[in-house]
Amino acid sequence: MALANFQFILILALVGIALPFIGVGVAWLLRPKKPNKLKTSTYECGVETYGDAWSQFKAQYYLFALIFVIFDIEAVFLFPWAVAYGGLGFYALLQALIFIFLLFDGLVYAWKTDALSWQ
Amino acid sequence: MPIIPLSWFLLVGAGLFSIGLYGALARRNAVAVLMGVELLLNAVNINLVAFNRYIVPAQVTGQIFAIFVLAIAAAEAAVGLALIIAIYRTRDTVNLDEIDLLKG
Amino acid sequence: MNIFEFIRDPSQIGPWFHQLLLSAGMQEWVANLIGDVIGVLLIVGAVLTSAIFLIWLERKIAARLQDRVGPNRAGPYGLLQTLADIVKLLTKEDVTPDGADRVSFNLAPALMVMQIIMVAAIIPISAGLIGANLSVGLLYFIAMSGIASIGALMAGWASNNKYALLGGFRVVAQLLSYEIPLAFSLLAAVIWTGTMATNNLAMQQGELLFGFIPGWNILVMPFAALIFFIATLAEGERAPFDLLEAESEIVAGPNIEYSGLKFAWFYLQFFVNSLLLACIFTTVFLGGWQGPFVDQFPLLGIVYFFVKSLLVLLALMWVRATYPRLRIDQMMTFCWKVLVPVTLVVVLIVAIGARITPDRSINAVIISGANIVALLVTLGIIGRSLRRDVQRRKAALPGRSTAQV
Amino acid sequence: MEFTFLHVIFLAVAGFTLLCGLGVVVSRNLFHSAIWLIGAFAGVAAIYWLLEAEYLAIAQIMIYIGAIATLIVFAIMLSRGMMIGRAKMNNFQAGISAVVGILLFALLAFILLQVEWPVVQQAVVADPIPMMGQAFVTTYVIPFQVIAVLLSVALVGAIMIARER
Repeated sequence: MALANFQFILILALVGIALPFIGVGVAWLLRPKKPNKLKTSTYECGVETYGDAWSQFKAQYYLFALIFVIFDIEAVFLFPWAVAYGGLGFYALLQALIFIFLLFDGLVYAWKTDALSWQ
Repeated sequence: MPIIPLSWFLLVGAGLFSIGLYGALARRNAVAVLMGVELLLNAVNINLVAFNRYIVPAQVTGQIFAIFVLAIAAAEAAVGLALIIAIYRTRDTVNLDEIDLLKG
Repeated sequence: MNIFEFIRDPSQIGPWFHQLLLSAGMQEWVANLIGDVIGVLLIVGAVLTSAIFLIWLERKIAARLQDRVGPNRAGPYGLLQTLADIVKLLTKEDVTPDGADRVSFNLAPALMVMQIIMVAAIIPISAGLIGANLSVGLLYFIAMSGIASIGALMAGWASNNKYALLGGFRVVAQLLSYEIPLAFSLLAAVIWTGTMATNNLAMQQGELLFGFIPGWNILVMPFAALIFFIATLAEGERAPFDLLEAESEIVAGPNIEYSGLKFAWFYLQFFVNSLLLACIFTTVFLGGWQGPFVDQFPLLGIVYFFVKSLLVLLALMWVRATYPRLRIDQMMTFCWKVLVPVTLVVVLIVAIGARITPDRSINAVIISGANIVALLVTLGIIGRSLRRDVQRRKAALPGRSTAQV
Repeated sequence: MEFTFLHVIFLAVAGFTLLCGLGVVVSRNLFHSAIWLIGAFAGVAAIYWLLEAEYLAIAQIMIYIGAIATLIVFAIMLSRGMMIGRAKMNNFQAGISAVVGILLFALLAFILLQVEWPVVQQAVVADPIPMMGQAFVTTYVIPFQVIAVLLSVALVGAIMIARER
């Protein structure tokens, strides 16, 4: 079953990634191609572009990604637990409560240190 | 029934491990080294899951181990990259052979 | 197999076709491969055609809501407008800006399209009529939205444009943040139904509570459904969460340097993504294809499913056409300080509530009540903190009227 | 041994994974390294799926591509200029590392082709996800809670380190 699904998803992924390129290929046959210096310059609201864009950005974005990663892993652990939950005893609920509580702790810490507010 | 021989999976794991090792040892940039380490962990996970599938197919032990490795890899990446960002902020470089503060 | 059987239960067509290929003397794997390829092509075709219809629908409805007419020149009611747009986009010059990173610049739109096509595989439009009923269904859906955020980040970086990069950062910060409440409200539904596979989720909701109330998850956990709906607005990048394309601030988001068909792919992803999110909402909370007489006539499931999904989509459009845009700090604060803690509370309510009595119907009533209480408490807390905020600002700005605060 | 269509799929997936892995370590542009890395992660996810570990494959995509790769890309962008190919991407021990890598692979390949693995000809369990969920809160409950502690400590530590002061 898993392998049958795998073949389907694999074909889907390949078609999904190929389709945009096919579309762009068709458009390449149809469209005009006359680039010039002004056309291919970087857009910056009509002013001359200064430097390239690959400059430094705020660490704030990184902090949000960081908290996200931790919660994402929590989800990976909790989803199988949720599926099995119907057949498990009270003990399972207790363990999951402790698990969620421990991670809630991390969120509270982030809140208290102002990592969650956008500066 | 498994059709593909077990050793094929193990060979892929070994290949990925060697590539990751090269990346972790040879690169100067700290982020690139971290990417090499992630490849190493992935290679190990392939072996765990392959052994699970071929030797104890009635259990899920190997998969559970692999999930734990996944979680630890994520924690490692999060802290490691935070360190790299902090070092970059103070030292303005992420090249490991220039970060030698402990050498004094 | 006769035609009436098909009409009664369209999901029979897959196995029937497989048998047909086998009886024609094909090998098992060739038959499987052909079946899969046809299935994939059907999904891709459905995605592309639905996009054409959706873009027209959205423009028309948004126009009506804002007291305009909307597209009305090409074809009756402007129905051919999207086709005209496609022709235009196909024949537009495709400009790659100087200094762009060509590999990632071309890969980014492909990833965006790949995401919606992959997600479309797990939508059950009728009993058993589904691309692949994965046992990991909902988690697969969450995992795929990660691909979209990588695509947006790639587009932003590759363009070598400051607005694009800033837009990319913003959209990724938004998508990542709102993925947490999204995932955890789904977790609440999984705890209650005990399965992640999308078709089984819809099937489970066919149970009747007390013998007559449909066991849809929105009735059992209205608050979780509301959280999922809000997260849907953000994941679909719709107003009031459409910060990434804040025209007045960062021009248009990560796809600013894209033109021609590559831009069209971003556009397509936006519209189809909304439909898919509405479909997931329908499947998880509104009982999917469940409805009266669906057991006798599975074909009715398709009708029910699309009616429900389009209603959800209409709600999404309504919100989009009505509300103004949030500021980025408001948006992030709302996610992390309101939605995430509240979602964890809802998960706990559902987990505990599912265990209180051995009778599922009574548990459902308890969970539902606790959900509504939690919703009211949350609204109360938000209201109080907003009032305090306004008062603090009033105190900080003496001599000004509240209108300016 | 019979050569089936599944073998072809496996070889394609394995080749893709190793190619992407090589791309990660030889690419001069750090952002391109990250893109190759995403490809390698996807390839490993496909290998898990070929091993009929559907859940793990999705967890791999969710955590590695959705979360870790995003973190890495963010970190690359936060450190200005470090992704543009500078003069040297490798350090002085690159040559030795390459030799070590090739030797290690040869050794591992030699060993694992010699060993007679005790393979069990049996189908996998029909429904592994509830089994995993159950194992988390019974057999592996201590690692489960330790992971929770580890994650919250990692969160606190990383916030402390990365915060701008």
